[in-house]
Amino acid sequence: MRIANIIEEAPLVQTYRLEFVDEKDAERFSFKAGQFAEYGVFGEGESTFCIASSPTREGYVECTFRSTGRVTKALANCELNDIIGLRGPFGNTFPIEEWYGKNVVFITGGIGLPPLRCVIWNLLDQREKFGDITIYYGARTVNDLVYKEELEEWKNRGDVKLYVTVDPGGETPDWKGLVGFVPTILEQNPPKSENSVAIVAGPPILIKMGMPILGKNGFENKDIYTTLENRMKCGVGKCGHCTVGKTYVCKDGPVFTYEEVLTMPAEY
Amino acid sequence: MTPLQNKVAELFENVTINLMIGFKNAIHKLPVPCFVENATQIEQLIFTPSCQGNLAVYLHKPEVKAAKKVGIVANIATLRSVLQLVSENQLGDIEKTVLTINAQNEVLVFDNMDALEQYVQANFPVISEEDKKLLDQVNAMTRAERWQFWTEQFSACVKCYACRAVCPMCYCSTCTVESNQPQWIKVSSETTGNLEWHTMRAMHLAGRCINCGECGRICPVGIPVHLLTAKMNQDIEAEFGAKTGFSFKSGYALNTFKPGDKEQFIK
Amino acid sequence: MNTYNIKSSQLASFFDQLIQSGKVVIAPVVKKSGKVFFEAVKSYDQVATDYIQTGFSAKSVVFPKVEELFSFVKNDEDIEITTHLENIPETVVWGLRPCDSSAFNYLTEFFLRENPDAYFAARKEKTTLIAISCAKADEACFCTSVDLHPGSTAGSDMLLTMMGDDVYVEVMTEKGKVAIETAASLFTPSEEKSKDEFLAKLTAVFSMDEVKERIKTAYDNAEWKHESMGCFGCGACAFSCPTCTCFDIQDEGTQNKGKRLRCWDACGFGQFTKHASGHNPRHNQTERRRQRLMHKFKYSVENLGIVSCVGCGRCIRVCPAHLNIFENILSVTK
Amino acid sequence: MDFEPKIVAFVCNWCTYAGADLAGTSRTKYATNVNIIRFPCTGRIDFMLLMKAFENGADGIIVSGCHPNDCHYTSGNFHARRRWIVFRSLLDFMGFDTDRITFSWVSAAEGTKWAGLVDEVTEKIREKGPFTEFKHLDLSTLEKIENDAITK
Repeated sequence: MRIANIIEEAPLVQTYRLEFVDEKDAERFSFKAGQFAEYGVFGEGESTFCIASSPTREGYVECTFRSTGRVTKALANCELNDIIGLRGPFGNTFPIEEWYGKNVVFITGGIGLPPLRCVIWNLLDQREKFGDITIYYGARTVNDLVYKEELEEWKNRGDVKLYVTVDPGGETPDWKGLVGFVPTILEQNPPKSENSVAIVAGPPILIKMGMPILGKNGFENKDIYTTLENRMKCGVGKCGHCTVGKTYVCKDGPVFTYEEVLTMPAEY
Repeated sequence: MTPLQNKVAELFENVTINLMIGFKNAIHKLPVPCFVENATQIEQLIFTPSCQGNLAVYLHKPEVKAAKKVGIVANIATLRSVLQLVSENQLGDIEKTVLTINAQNEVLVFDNMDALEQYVQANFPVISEEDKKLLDQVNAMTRAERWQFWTEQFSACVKCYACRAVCPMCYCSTCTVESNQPQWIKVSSETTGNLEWHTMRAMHLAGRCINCGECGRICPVGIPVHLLTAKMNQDIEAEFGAKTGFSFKSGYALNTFKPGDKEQFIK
Repeated sequence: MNTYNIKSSQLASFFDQLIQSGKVVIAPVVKKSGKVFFEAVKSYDQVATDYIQTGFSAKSVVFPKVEELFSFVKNDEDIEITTHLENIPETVVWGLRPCDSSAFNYLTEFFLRENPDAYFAARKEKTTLIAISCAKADEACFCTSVDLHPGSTAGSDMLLTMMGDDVYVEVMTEKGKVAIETAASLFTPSEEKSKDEFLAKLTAVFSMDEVKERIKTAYDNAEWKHESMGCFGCGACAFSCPTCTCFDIQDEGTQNKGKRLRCWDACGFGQFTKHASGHNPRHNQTERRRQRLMHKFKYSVENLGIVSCVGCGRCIRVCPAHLNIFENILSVTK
Repeated sequence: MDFEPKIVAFVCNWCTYAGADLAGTSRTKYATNVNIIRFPCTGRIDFMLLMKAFENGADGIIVSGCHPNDCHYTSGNFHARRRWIVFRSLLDFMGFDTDRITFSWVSAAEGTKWAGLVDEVTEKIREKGPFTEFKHLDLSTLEKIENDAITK
């Protein structure tokens, strides 16, 4: 894959737009919202992130990552037009067709937004098929918010209800948005649960805290979705790194409903 | 109840300890470590000459540190480990009570390091006959034979890191092999990387290894890795006059120096 | 199944015929340390005959400790990728124990049932397993508890049972037949015999059905903590285990020339599940040891319908802390 | 093809590097086989760097710094010396060819000594030939034979 565009999102966080070098590969490649891939730099290894662009936008794949380890640093050192490897797509998908006519609530924090960005654009590109769309998004500091321009765009669209918040202490003097942890904001501004589904993604603590809050608000467990991101190596249910109990997150997930999560040990 | 068990019961009663690390009998061969948390479990505790394991390694476990008041049944190697660890400021978080059984079959309890140091110095072990024989064997080889010997041994290493895991001196929370920026040691098991790993392990233990020999004893493929550190300990004692696990005040040989250290190879 | 006899004095010639047929023969060999390991051998006199169990299992034949997935060379814009699947030689594993060969059944299910693994498949296809039943067992052996026994034929292509001057041969598969044909004159057909007299006597330490049932609810058992306190978190048990399949994928070399490798990993290592963020889903050794044992007795049953412990006892023999898997399992399923 | 030894020199900034600089500014001629890597102090020269240099193809190594008592940081070289004593003996015990590592003290004023040292080491390594013993550890037998043919 050729790196066609690089966007600096936040400190150490970048978005790459990747285009296929070989057109035949481009034709064979198709994915759905929720799936992930292995992005590789030869000589350094592979790293797992979700596909952050929507399947409705064809011809490219986008990924957003924070450089923390050996592979992500090597990726971050890549320049425009460099070639990197991509293996995928892997994993299951969000059942978007089942949500036609329903309200959709997104709850996410930090770089948990990229996997949901894929779904959000997927929905927005066929906006008429869905009810209300509500997004709760928080980050540690104002600087750590990703997709700043798109957040602005969503805010101004008028057909999306957007709550953007930063953790206490992370606000800047000219910050006009909310301050507080995502679960707190969620409790203060509860979404309505009738005819709604909710998707939670973010650090494990957000998933562990956010899902019960939704439950209390009348969401049924089967209507709360999440995408788990455990450490992965192979992506095909063999290497064992991503297991949660008997479940291989890479093969049986990464998308789970709260109902399914409750049957698994809390090892995510 | 044996005298040891009585003593431990007493310690629990006075709330001197709330966790006792010791040995119990196992189905398969050697005694296994056991962790006694209250008086009802005391009867499984044993201490025999076959209790060779070095229990000091458990003093780094988060669960053990959380117990705060810890007792440990120690053989001489464990006693030395405790001294060495104290000298490296590693056991500050826990109140430790060290028990041992001496040659006269008496149960001794040390709650201060001075007494422990005296006992260890009076009973300081010499290198075992078996290890001495092995060391002499390797020393007697030509250089090429030694290279052949060690590379053959290391080619069998599977990097299970059991040698690191059993070592009470390997207490770093993140080992150099686990850091990959840069990747000092290859993750895969190949002779070069294995050789580097064992060199590194030995060097990082230089002047700190207390010669318990556990690493060699437990190696699943039978590499006598303990010879590397045993050899270094011999050198360090000969060159710098330093002994490991000998005193809780002295630090270790490689973080100090004497202006008069002698060598013949620097040009 | 076909059954044959061969004189034990003629095993050596059978063995040499296998080698002469151009196959790589892996057999147990006594190493300098006195321990027995599988190794490629050139003649029968290298082969160990008096051993209870090899130090490591034979899984490395199909799942090597380091497998090169591919090598790559970058020139200008192009990246050339080479795999080495076609260079895998025909291999015979000689003298593995019935527990080990039954482990191959599990490995095959695990690697090939869903998302089949090309590397495993290629190696498995070229491997013939000639097992030898156990005349001796030690206190670490517990195959009879996991519904196997010292003479079970599961998984192997051919099973040899030493019966004094004779060796009783059971051939289960085509590959076994091919192996016999390399030295057909040495074998005489035989009626089916009872092997019991020549097998190790081993009483079961637990009932598999009971354990399977009780482990379903064992996740929260307080005994896990107690039983795994002694665990150091090394990989000795996983690496010696015939059914442990976890691996790591690593690149070696430079960005211009190098190889991608698959190497053994162990769920007991502290870093195994650690996220890039520093969060670790299984952050203490209790959880990691529980994962390993639950996988053997519960998760693999749920996923593949097979208990992935074959009772070979290796993890008990190699454990630096002398922990005992069946004691652990018994105490959490009490 | 003639064998040209690859020599890596790990030197301290304050003495040996300055010494090598002096050799350069005084136009002293010496072997070009050496690649100099500058460190703040000999105390910073980790033994793993030496191992990695060999792994990446070095045939010989020079480690050099300030004379005892001359360390810019007072005691870095004393610490380093202890470490070298132990490390060298360990390598020897493992059968590693310790003749391929040369330790030396070269001060900022000893440009000539530096030039002489490099020449001497280069000649010694040239005589010993490439360090195949180490490079061949992970090659199969066939590759070893091919490799030998190339280097001879």
